[in-house]
Amino acid sequence: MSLALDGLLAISLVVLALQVVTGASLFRSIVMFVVFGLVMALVWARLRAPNLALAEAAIGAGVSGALLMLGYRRLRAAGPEATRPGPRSSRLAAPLSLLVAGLVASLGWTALGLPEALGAAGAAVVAAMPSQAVANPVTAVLLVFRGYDTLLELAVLLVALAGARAVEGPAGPADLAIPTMTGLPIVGALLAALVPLSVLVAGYLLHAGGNAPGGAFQGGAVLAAAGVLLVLTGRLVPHPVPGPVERWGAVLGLLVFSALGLVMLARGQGMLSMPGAWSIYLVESAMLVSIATTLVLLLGAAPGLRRGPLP
Amino acid sequence: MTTEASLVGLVFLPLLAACLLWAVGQRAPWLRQGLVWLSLLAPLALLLAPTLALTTQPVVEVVLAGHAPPLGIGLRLDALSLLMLWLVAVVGAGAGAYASFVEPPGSDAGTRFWPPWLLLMTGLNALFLSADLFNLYVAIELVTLAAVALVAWSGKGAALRAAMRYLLLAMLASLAYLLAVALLYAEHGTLDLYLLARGVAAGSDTTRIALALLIVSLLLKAAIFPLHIWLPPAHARAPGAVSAVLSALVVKGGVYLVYRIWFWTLDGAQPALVANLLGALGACAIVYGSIAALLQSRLKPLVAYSTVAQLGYLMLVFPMTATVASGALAWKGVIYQLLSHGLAKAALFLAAASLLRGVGSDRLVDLAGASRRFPLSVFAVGLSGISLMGLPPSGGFLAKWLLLEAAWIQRGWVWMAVLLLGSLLASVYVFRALSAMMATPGDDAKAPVDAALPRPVPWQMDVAAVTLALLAVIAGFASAPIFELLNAAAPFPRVESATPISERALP
Amino acid sequence: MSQAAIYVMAAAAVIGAGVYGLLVAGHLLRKLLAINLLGSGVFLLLVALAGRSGGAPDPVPQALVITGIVVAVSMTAFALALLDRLFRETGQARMDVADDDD
Amino acid sequence: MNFIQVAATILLVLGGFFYFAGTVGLLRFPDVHSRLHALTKADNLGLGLVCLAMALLGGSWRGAAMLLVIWLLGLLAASVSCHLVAQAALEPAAEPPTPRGDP
Repeated sequence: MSLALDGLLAISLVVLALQVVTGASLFRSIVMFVVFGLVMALVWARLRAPNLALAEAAIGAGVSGALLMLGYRRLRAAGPEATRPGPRSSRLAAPLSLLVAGLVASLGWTALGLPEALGAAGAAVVAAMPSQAVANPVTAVLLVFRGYDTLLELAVLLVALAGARAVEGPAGPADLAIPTMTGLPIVGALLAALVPLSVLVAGYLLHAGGNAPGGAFQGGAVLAAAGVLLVLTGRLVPHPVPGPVERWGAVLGLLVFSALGLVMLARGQGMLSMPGAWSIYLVESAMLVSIATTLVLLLGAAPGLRRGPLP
Repeated sequence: MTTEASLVGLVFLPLLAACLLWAVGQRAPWLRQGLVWLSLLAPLALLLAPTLALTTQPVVEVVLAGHAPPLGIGLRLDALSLLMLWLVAVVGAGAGAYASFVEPPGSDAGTRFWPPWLLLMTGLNALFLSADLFNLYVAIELVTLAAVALVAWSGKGAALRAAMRYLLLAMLASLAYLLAVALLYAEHGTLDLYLLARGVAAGSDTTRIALALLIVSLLLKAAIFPLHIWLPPAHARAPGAVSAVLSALVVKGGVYLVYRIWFWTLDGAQPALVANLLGALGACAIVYGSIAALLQSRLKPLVAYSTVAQLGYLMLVFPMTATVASGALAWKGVIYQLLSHGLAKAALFLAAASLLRGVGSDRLVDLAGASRRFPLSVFAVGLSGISLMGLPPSGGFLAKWLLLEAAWIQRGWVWMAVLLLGSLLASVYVFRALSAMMATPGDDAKAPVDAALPRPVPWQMDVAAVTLALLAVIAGFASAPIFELLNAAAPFPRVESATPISERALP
Repeated sequence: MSQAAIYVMAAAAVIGAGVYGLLVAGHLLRKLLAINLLGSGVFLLLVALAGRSGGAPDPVPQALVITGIVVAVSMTAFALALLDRLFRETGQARMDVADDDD
Repeated sequence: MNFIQVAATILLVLGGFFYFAGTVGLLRFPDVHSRLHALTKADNLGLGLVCLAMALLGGSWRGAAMLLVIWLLGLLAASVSCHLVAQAALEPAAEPPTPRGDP
């Protein structure tokens, strides 16, 4: 019975993936991609990876989907020609991709036949968990054991933002004025309820991440969603010059994480070691702010944001 | 302790500088100026302690967060990574100094230019120090995104197209790399390059195919023929200082990782067939890249295709490790090629960018008379050309001589022919570029489109280019300490037994 | 057929679809979608293979995939900014990776 | 199977039925407004029933409270987005992309 569910999810994944790459219109492909992300979240839950399910739903499907939708909308504003999928090329594509899929499948199949022991790294994590300040092993891997990865990943997020600013050029993004739905009273009611709740949920996810599924990335994505709502409804309007909140917010996570790491190095305890649960929550809070700020700025495709005129 | 702090500093200094530059935005120009110069020059000082440490021990290992692999992530410094870090520091300082006269850190453009630049340096230093497959993935992504952003810097259509193609292919390569990492983790349960080495010899076919996939993905990042198609437009369209670090450092990151995996992780299990295949790809790259460079009508694409060719030499080491003596020679040869090409090519790109800036065009026909108006830039082109051609006493000469010697010992006549042909073709394309610059402009030369042309080039920019080119030449004399380092931590423990003629022939 | 086997097969198919999309699509937005699919397939393979033991799930691949998802989002966001500028400068949002315009 | 499990199963089946009905409506109804009608009304009810079933099975007040919040949020999001889509559909200039997609 449960395998049937897995089979159904797997088939949905494949069908959706094919829809994404062969769909008649780009808009349809993007919608299918978001649905693909949501099914993926279910798959992660089935694979006993609830942290990943949350991350996928919030970041993989949510933020990526919103980014692609907004990118589509900016192209679409230039006329229907800009979003026409265009002629298909390459006669080799079908056989080549079948070959790749077959190769990956056979490699994976062989790998499945290997001894079923937990990998050395996984076993080491399980063995080290009892002495850790947090009980969620995924959070422990992200912040304690492999914190360096996470730090470089924040740098990747920053380079995406800095790179986006660099390629936008001196004029900034073409269309700073995102068309908004400011006039409707119902939107105000929605924001009044959702924005405080998003802050609450983001904080909850961060706090829960220590012992249960959740963490800074998931929380940051939720907070970013609230920020995007504010941009889309005209409460925050794009501005060509970033303010202090945008500038410092985007790098807070990296600064706090590195500073703590350097202090620990100076005290002879090893770069990036975490002296206790408080340090993990401190770093994660700073990361949450950075992730949310960066994602809102990337989604808004604007260097800075200012409070907009209230309707 | 100081070694550990220095290594950590190499990654975190540019990172923190990038963060602070981003945070201060357009305020405090003096602070921005200071941060940029600090992060350009400090790596040179930071490298002293690790260099000293490597004179007494072959390897320095740093455990991060107090958790050793397989649980945590390790940094690992040996002679190869040290030389790469020196290359990053020297070329980064030279090209960065050059860029600071094009995009002053205090200017508006500077606020957009320097954060990606410094994050690129962060990523490169992280890449050359990391000993963890997944950590390397994140570092590679950091390098790639920063590099693509800088390629697109000019905002011109062709540069943006080149950047987009580079991004798409680099992402494909990254995901192929990650796929290989997934398969390796499934079988061996570790991401550490050196712990992995213990399992590889006894590994299954899946391991071997995964490692092959890993190498192919890195060859795409390293732009080794025939996976080079993204390189010429990207390197030719990028701003000069960016082209310099792309050709000198970024593609070398891919080559470095191929070496790491081939000689360390795959130690003792390298299949001869693949070694010959890689060598053949290198030979094709040399011939194809040189001929393509010969056919270019503009200077920057010529230099970019020359990079395709010069990268080919780095692949010749694989088939030459079949015998002990030739292996030791070839290993020194390719490392020398890696370093001297890095310096020479960075200098050449900087000089080409100066000429482009001064003359307003880099078409070879438009460069006539450049030698009189921009003597220093043309001098830098000539000096770096010496190393690319492999003329004595440059570093390039030593590299090609060592490779030739290795091929001779191994009786690899094909490799010898390719090496000689490559040097011959390189001389032709370098002389072609130089003679275009020495030519007297004809009477029919059309008047410059822009009244401001020819525009003066700040002397500091020329100094940066000439210094790097001089270093590439001087590298030929100063081989002894580098060879000593390489002997101490060569992938082949039997290296010391061989005393190549070239070491006796040259001081 | 175990749960892990089902998802390994699905991952292989999704990777194949991603490669197909990358090769076939003319529009850059769809190429980006294809790269994202390719990434998802690789992530799925990583976790599914590590989950074959059936015991306590290995937390390491899960943490790696969270990092991978954030990297993928960063790449997508940056690529969209690049696409915007490319479209503004050239009026083109389509590209064939193999064509050579230099 | 005790009483709670039976009740939860019935609720789940009912909830599934309403989701199904909503989806059929989305696919079969002719225009934007009737599709919205099918989607929001039926799905909100379906979500409520599923949440109720989960609350019964979960067996804790804390969990039940969270599920209630989820349902309310779902209602809020559905009603607002339904309103916005309906509003947009009324304006002739801005035709919203239909599920079939644009050319």
